Amino acid sequence: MSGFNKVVTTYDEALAGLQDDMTVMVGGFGLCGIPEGLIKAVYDKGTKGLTCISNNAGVDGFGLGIWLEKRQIKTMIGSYVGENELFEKLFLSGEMEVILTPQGTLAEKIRAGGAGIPAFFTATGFGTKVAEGKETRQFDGRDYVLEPALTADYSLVKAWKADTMGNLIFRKTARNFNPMMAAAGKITIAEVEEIVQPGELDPDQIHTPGIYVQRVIKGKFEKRIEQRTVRSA
Amino acid sequence: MSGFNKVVTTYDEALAGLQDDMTVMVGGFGLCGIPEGLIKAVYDKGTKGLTCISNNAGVDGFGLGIWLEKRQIKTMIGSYVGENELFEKLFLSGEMEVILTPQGTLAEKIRAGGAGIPAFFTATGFGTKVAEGKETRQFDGRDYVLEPALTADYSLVKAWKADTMGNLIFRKTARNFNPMMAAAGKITIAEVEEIVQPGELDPDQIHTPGIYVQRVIKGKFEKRIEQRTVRSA
Amino acid sequence: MALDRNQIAQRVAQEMKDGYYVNLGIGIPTLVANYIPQGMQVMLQSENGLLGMGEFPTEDKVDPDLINAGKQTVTAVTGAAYFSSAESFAMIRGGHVDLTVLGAFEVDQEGNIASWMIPGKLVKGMGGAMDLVAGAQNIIVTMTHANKRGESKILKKCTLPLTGVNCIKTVVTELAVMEIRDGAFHLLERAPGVSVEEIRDKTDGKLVIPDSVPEMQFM
Amino acid sequence: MALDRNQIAQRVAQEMKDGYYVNLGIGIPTLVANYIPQGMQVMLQSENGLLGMGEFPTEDKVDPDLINAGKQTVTAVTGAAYFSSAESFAMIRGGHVDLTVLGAFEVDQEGNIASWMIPGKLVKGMGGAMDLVAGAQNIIVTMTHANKRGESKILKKCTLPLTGVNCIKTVVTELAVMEIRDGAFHLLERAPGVSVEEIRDKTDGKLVIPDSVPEMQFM
Repeated sequence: MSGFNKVVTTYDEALAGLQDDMTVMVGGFGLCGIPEGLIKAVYDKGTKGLTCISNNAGVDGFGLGIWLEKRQIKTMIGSYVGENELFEKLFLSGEMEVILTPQGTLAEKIRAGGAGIPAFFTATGFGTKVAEGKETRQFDGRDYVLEPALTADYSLVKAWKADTMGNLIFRKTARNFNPMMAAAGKITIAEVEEIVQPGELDPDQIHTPGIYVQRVIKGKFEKRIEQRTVRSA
Repeated sequence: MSGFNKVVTTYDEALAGLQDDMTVMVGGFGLCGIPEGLIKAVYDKGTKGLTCISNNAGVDGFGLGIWLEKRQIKTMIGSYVGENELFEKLFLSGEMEVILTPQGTLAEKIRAGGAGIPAFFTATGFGTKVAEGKETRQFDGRDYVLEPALTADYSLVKAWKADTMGNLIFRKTARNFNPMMAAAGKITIAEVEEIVQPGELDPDQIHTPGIYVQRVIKGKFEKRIEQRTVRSA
Repeated sequence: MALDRNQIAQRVAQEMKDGYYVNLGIGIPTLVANYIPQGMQVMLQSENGLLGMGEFPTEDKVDPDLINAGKQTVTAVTGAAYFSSAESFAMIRGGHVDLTVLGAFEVDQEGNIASWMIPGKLVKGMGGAMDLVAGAQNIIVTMTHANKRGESKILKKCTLPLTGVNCIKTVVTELAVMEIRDGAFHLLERAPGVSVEEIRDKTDGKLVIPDSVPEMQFM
Repeated sequence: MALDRNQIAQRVAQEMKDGYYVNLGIGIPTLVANYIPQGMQVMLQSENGLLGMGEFPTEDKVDPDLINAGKQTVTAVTGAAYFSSAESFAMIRGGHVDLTVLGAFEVDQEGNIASWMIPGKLVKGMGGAMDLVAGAQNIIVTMTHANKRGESKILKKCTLPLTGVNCIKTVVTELAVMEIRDGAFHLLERAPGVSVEEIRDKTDGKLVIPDSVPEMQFM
């Protein structure tokens, strides 16, 4: 019996069951905290027709940018997606549908999806294109928009450390969308820098409890930096 | 200039501005993780007509039970409130209004209040007394109830450690409702076991960022146990 | 022979699967933890903010900051995690808990459950029960088949205020294991030595009885 | 003389108060951090999950796991905290951030702002801007008074797709500080040496001019 050992050793095992036309969430903000190996593995697998939920869409040749190269994304749901030229081409030509969502609303829609909340009201986007076609309502004299939750067939997230039971700890701003996406995926795969034994992570300090994580794989990370900004010492 | 030093040294300072008829959230689950000294200070102050939001209502003579003695609570919002006899008396005599709310809905209403979400849908309570008079709606063929958020004039929470800037860390199951209540209070006062200097808490491990906390006071805790259940060694 | 509390718990424990995350209610459900088949791993969720609840502490390990949803002092197992009540119920409401076991005053053939309030008696509150029945993937109710006056609690329609609607699929009593579907209780197993007739007599709701009703098996 | 980018940032910095939690947008708003009055403490919030953003790192301190919302490598100050995007926007949406400073293409006399989309050009997305204008307690917009062709961007009614409605109270341009209320821009201050006439000429929206319009003061 496997009990709660969720560690897999190959990307094939990690992505088992992923099929064309599924909805996939991918963690990260820009190139910070993205599951690099899993993204590459989906590229290698060639899965197509994906609805991809991610705050950004990578850059040319790295991160989700490589899914664009193979035309693997049918619909992209994100808040800020234009850091690469190919994206622009696919978007303007209509090859790819793009649903722009305010970043906080995106985060909350994903959080709601994992938490069993089918919809919630938010003031964000009221009176803008984002609210078009959506129900609005006043509470205490202020206007709000009803936003439905998001869930995914697969969530690909990146963590710093995992134990074998899938408990996750993130590091600095590489946390970003990863915890909510972990909770909102039917199958959540965590690609991590280090796998430790149960008991090695402080139970008070676990960011994502293992109940949300189905598979854990140790990855290798390039951690490319988009805007290397420094000051002189 | 005080900058971000939120430490106060007396309960008078901690509760400055608290007035009759306000709404007050009080953290804890049973007697675990309750702000004992702040509860006692409100009792001493004698503030009346309070709408009190707390999962439980203490026991006779301890925790929120002492607010009952002085008839300080006008309306009690909680999920499980009957651990003391005085409560029963006040409830049945109509001296105190009681609004029973499912525990998860209560937690989410408070979380929503702090997060600027005025209302959300949940399946919890559909078809029961809890849903009476509330809007219901189907999503994907399932029925949900619309629940409004809760906020408070004052939130009294208990943490394990705070730094002087109000960053909080909780311990074990004493976390419970405290983090959401910290976010949902206009004025949040954290009563803690230990106050440390900024930088002593790992920024990755802070449960409640200081932005939610207005005042910090070092308390003394009896930590009474309701159900001391042990096994033989 | 009707089952005792421990035997009911033992029968429920057979429904566990390796790798399950499980929330056990107060009373008989709590006893289920004692009968989890050997070699099988399950993680117990306590809705006050703990995944990986362990057994009661020895006297020297009692910690007032570590209790379960029944407010009893407990321990945490290796690999446990603590979290807030909002996160805990996100887990429950979001369908991440595989199985919930809880008690009830009444269930009916539509899968409705009444477990939190008896009008005229003091109402202490529903705690997390409404969230648990609305959120868990699978729910098993443990209860006695009838009250002390012999009146059935396995009903056509619940008479007490409901905890949840159309949510209960499996009921384990001192007499029987039943599945609720298509508006009826389907008799799956009977307690050793208990007759189908006794079960039928004590069941008010529509009871579907197959040609053969096996006895429960205990190791 | 019209202000340069740094002077606009310097003027905005005068709106800070000790103990403020502040979110600074990309561009001129980022420069505001350089002019926070001495002895005053503010904490900078970066919406990708950091409260307590510090200056850019020295070369040896660059950490790919530590960036700001503009994806630049940054540092964290003593007393900082990291959190998820959901927590970050809970903070923003819930009104816990005292002040947001952000740029705009257009603002109008109703307090509407357009800052994320120019039809016909590529739309990259609104990022966190819509949440920030919906959630912050106070919002200051920094922008140029008119475009390169001299056309006002301080309008009766925004022409571009909106980022938020009725939310902007204060605008700081290279020419003026204005408060928006009661459907008009109220001129509060003018840049040193800039005439009220120039401001009036470059303002399309309704402009309320008091008898005396002081010049901005810089230390």
